[in-house]
Amino acid sequence: MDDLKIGVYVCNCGTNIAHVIDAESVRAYAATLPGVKIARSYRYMCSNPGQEMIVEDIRSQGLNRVVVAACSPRMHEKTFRNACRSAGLNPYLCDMANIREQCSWVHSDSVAATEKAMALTRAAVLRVACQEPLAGLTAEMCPTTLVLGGGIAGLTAALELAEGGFPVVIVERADKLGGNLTRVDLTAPHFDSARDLVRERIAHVRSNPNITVMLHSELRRLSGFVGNFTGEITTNGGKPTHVKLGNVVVATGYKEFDAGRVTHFGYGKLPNVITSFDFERMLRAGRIETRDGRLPQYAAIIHCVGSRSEEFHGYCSRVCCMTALKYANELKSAIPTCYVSDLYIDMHAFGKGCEDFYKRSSEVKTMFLMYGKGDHPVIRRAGSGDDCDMLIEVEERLSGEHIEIPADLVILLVGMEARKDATDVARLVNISQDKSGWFIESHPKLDPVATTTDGVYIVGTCASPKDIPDTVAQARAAAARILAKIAKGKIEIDGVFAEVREEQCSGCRMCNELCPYSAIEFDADKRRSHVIPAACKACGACVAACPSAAIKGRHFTDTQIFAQIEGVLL
Amino acid sequence: MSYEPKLVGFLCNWCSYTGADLAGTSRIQYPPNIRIIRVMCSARIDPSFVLQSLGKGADGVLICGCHPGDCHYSEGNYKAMRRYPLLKRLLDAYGIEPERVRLAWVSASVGQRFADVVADMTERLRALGPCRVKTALQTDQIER
Amino acid sequence: MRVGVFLGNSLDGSGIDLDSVAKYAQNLPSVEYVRVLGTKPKLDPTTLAWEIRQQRLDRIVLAGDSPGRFKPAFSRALASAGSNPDEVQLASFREHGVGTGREALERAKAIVACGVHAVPFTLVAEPQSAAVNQATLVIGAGIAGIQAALEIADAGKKVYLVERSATIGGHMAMFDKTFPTLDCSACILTPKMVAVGDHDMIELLTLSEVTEISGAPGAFRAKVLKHARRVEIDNCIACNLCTEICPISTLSEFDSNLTHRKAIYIPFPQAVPNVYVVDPDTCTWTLTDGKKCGACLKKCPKDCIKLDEKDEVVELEVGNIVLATGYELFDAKKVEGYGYGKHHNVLTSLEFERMTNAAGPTGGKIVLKTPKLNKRTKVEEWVAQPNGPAPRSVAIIHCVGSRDAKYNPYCSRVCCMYSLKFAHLVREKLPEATCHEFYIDMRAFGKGYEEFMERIKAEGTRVVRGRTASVCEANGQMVVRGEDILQDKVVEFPVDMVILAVGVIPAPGTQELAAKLGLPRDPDGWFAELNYNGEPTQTQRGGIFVAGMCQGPKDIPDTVAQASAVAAGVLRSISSGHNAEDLSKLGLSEIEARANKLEATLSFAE
Amino acid sequence: MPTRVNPKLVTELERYGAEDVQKCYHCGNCSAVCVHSDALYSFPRKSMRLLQMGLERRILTSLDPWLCYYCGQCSTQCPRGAEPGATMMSLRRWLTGRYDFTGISRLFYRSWKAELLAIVLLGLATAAGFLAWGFAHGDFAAYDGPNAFLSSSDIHIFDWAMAAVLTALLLINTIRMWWFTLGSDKQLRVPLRTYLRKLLLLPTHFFSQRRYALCEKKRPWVIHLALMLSYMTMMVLVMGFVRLLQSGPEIEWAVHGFGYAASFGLLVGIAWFVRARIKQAEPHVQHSHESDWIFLVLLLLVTATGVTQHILHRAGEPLAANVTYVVHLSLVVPMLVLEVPFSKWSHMAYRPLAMYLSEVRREAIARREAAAPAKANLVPRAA
Repeated sequence: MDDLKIGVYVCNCGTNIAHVIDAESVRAYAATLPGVKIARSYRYMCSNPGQEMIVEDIRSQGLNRVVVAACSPRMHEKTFRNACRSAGLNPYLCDMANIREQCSWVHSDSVAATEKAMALTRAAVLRVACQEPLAGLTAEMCPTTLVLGGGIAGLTAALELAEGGFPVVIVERADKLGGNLTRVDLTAPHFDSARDLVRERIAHVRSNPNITVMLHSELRRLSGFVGNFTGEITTNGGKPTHVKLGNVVVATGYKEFDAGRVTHFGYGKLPNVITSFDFERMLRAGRIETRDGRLPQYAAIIHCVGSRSEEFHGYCSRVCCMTALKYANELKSAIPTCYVSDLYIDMHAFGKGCEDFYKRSSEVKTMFLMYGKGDHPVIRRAGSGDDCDMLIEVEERLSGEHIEIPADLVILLVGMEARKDATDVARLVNISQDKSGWFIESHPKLDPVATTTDGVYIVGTCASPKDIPDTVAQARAAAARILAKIAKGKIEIDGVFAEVREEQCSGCRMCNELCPYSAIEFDADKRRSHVIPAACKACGACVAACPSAAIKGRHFTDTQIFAQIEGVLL
Repeated sequence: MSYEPKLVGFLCNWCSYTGADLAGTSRIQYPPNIRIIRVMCSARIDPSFVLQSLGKGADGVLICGCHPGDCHYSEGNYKAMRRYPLLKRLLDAYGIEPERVRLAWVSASVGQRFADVVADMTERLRALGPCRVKTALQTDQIER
Repeated sequence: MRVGVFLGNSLDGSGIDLDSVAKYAQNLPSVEYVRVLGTKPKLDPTTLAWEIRQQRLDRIVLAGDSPGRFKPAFSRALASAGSNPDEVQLASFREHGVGTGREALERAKAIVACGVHAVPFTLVAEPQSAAVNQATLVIGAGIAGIQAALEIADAGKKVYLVERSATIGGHMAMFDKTFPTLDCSACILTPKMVAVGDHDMIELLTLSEVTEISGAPGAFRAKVLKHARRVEIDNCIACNLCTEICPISTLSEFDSNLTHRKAIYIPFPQAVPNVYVVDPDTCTWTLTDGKKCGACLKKCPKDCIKLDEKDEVVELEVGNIVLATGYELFDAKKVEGYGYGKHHNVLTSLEFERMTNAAGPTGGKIVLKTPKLNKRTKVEEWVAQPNGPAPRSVAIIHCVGSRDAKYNPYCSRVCCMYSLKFAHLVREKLPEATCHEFYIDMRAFGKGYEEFMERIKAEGTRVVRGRTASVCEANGQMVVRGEDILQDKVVEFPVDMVILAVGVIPAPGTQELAAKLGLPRDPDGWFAELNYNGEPTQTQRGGIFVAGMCQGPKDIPDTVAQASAVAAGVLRSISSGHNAEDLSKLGLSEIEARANKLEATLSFAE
Repeated sequence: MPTRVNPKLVTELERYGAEDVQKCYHCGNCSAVCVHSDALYSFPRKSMRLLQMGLERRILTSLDPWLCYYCGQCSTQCPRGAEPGATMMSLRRWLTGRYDFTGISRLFYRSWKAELLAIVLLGLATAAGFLAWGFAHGDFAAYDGPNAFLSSSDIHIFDWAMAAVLTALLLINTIRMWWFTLGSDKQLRVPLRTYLRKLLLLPTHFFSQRRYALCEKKRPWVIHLALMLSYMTMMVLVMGFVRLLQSGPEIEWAVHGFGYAASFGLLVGIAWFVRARIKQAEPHVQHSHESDWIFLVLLLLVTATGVTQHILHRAGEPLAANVTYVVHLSLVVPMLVLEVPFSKWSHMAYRPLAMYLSEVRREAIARREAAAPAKANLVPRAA
């Protein structure tokens, strides 16, 4: 190690440290430690004058290490690193001893506290001696974004990025854009036209030069890391094209629940039991009729088909309640004489304007019937004497009566479920799925659109059931993250990440599986593993687990920690 | 001077270290016997750190991490949870009382919990007396 | 192509004179037939079919406040008249923001013109762009404002973050746990607050309010009144000595008036800026213009208390404005039946939130309020003390002031979930206490919410369907009277503590701010978004965005998503150099011309 | 066996005055706030629910609508403006219609024009009949005495005859009411002893309207009670002492004193109700059905003509008195014949009976539960 010139600065923090710890004796003790060139004590190290003192000492005394014994590094580590950087010293050659939150504020016995402060300062001095200058890495940030899925979520995210001036590639499995929204006529709660919304988005996408649309296409492979992905895309199963990408937005949407799986509804056996998407087709065609062409005098709508149930899906599919109210109004508009009944468990009218929509729906005389979660309403063919095709038998909870409901047409509000191919997509872009198959976000509140893999975002219903406004908001949220990264031009990778010393690596590949961010790749020909700096989050799990201690945790190496252990126990 | 046990604490930056800081901001007092070393995640704590601490004269070692499910790196604490029983068996083999080493989940939002853990550990170590294997465990110094 | 235009209001009308729009539609190209249906018309598809067949119409344009409600009738009429049922175009005044006043009629006509040409209005009404100032003004520093500010600043763009109170963090800083993951609110919020605090691209203006806004989208000028903090932000190191010496104590707003704070105080330990503030309304020095007290001046080791500091006005030039003003709790006193304010142990949700917070007044212990003599005022106050008695039974009442025509007709969306969280906290901290919840619809709709609800029920919380009607006092306990609908009987429960899941209303000052910005608000008082489905975070006026609760009640995950979406809109306008101009600037004739041209290009079969 | 829901009942009930029942989203506030609602009879929500679902059988066998005195407290509490009070009122009208076996009551409630026409025709027929009878037996100029135009003895007989017919009709309807609510209930065997033990409740409710006094506002109870007692006094006078009523120009205070008090009570009561229904200040008078108006107006006219006829006779104008007397009779007969068994008047019989039957049923259920204890009662019963 070059000749050490360590500067130690003991902060009084006004009286917060000084009222328990004798700062002067800590300073005097620090001056005696090996390698310490200068030791000062000052009232407020974090204030501007305090930092000026450090910069001045580095320049005049040629200090090559700095230790600040003050508050918690979580408060001012960044401040003192910036001070060192502005003085020309590599910021990773600075270390802090926490003698306020973890010493003066929590111990009243000043002798013990001062002795502990000395120990913590000694540990920092020994640690900083082993610290090496680290340079952050920068990687190029390819501005192109891959959008998987051409539904409303994918279109919105693509438009947001393209109108910001950056190239986007949309890969859509089907042969046209629009996704599930093209199967819907009007939207709840204001009966706005879903068709106009999709047509406007598609028109904008088509007319935007920055967007390349690849229909009938699939992503075969994705390699590299954030800012430097390479995507292999095949169209019509043909020769794959390779595209350089910076980020990936997964907007693969949802599949509706197969109503046939619920035996007691008799979907598939009873002709006039249809799903919500069948009904949307009838609305578009202007023909709401039973299978044999008659206008239904009685219609029934059943909520939570496949949702909120132990047998199928435990979650609530969030959009069906408002869809049911929409259908009740649409039925009454198309067939004014039709009597509509609505079987629900809880009426989830939580959205903006939805409670008012629920209240207005009572003006169309819908008969709302509440059944218990877990109950099985049974649909059976009516007898010849009845004036309707089918009868729905259920235990109605608000009246406590066991009733049967006449129905010529029954609309099943099928819930949302993860697409069958979601598992392939998850493996491709290296994200994980929850027990129901929805993709998992890195944190529902901190980071609702990011995933554990940097540069891969999940938006819309592929993450969990949601309505159009929430889908559009999430699509734009992902775009915001990507715009922010592209605006910075390059990816700054913090200097702190793991590094494999190839000469010691035995190629056992234990670390490859271990890393939650799959940031360690195996180099087949060299038979060695190596860490991808950008993907590594520096948690150090691999460093501790490596059987041949071949992985070095930069800025948290074993040597540095051993030095600290020695420092605190001397 | 009566026997004062020396306790080394390895705290993960995102939850337990922040919890210890919160104990500070809320001025919750606890015994000064603990000396805290910060690591980024409880998964980083190599069993050799514990042995080295005991070898260098520590009477007890505290390993802290986030509550399962709260880990900033999503699964780091599960790794620490797996290594801990093996380490305890190793200590047993060395004839070191397993109670000298303890694993505790400390969340970033409750300072009191960290203080209680430290106080409890200090009392237990005071009862156990000094750790006799200070020299016996001198592990060879290999360049790491 | 023979087009028929039908004008009718399906709700209570949008204040537009349908006849003048009808007259305008009369002479649009290929419009052969116009009829005004009036308000809430009774439409019979068979007579409509006859009318369509008789007029030989191929395309129908439905115009009005919410014409979608008539569409099924016309689709069926078209089908039975042998025309193409897809040829129904909606011209919704409500969806495309037709307000009131002179240009409203212009906008209505423009919407009808687009309908006639079968071109989506949003495709045509593309306002021109204007140069964009790269700086952004974010009003309100709750989780929404913080998230938007961080995302914009992380892209290297300047942000002015204006917050009315002394610290950022908003209501989220008061919470202990958040649903459904029960992770601690501080673990999520404080890192973001610290990031805002020392972000070099964010200029934080606390204790500040926007007083005036002028200019056009892309080049707004905002006047901000910075109230005096009376403590120098750069020098104060939050050492708490001034608070110890200050003689004045008053109720702490941050702790929902459960405990006291001094005249010079810090709202909570992790406040950002981590600096103390003097409350001018209770500080003796400020009230007596410096004649009395000033004890803190002498005590401050850094001499950074300046009690004579004056308010100042700051001028800001910004390109975009983000509204994140959040919400306020509905005043529970208005519902006399529950006796909030009369019975001491009827708490609002925020009071209970503070009580369960580990850093709160009782250190997280759930206790009954007990009388305590206030030494200074000699008045007996009911205060929550750490050593107070724990309640043996708790009742949580949903929909207080929400879903109620007499107060707020809308659903406040978050109360069901936080009530479940409260029930969990009660069961966890007081295992032997019983907990009842009175609800109408248990709305657990989000990701992981349903499982959370099932877990809470499994823990033993008695969930009763039926909203409580009254809470009255009887021998020291409170009797909650309601109807248990599933058991079909009226019941009365004696409980020790009642928690009111109080609904939310727009933050104070929303009305004035909306007036200053010229922004419409929806009937419930929240800011109105540009388009319910397509543009949930933009507003009528270009360059002004809304995020979080101020646009309508929503929980933290949805708020964070909207805040990021707003950041996208801002970054897009900055990086593309143009900003959505004011929609109303577009002339009617220009829209007609564009619609006509676009009709040809748009392939209809899509 | 599941019961069939009938979506048509709601539209049917609109003609009986229940417009907003569909707005109810079942929060239970109205039942909780109602003083009379308790663990066994919780209303009005349950009744509205049965109406929403069109369970006619359940409504027909339910006593709940009659236990409500329409104080309007529930309607003010309702967060959705579903008017529970007005709905209960409309259910009472519907039940009155269903109890009446002739179907006339349903006709009158569904079309007020039919009721008005019936009143006019019956009024004219009565006038013609009495005129014919009067000219045949007495002198038009003589009001009282031997050859009075309408001698009190004839009127007396006529009154009793009519009373007999009406009582018979009303009795049949009340028996039907009993049969629907208690009689036909097979799961609940009610021994005669329970009926007898509770019998005293019938007169107490009839005369004291004790439950109405429990409502928050006391004034409506007082006025309603005064009106009803005045009406009963007048009826007793007419049925028993018509001869004394009609006799001599001088005032027979023993009888006329009561008459004047009753008339005064009637006039003030009716005036208060009419003013309330016009001002519509309080919730329970904001939804007036035509049948309410017809009943009030008829009562007013009958009292007015009765009083005028008496004054004219006292003032020595027998001829004018006789004319008013005929008009009075041509109003009284339709009121009694049409209102008593078929319209609003019948609530004077149905409501006390319902209160009596509800207590009988409560005891029968209590006895049945005591004999075979029901499943553990989770929820503590009302204090």
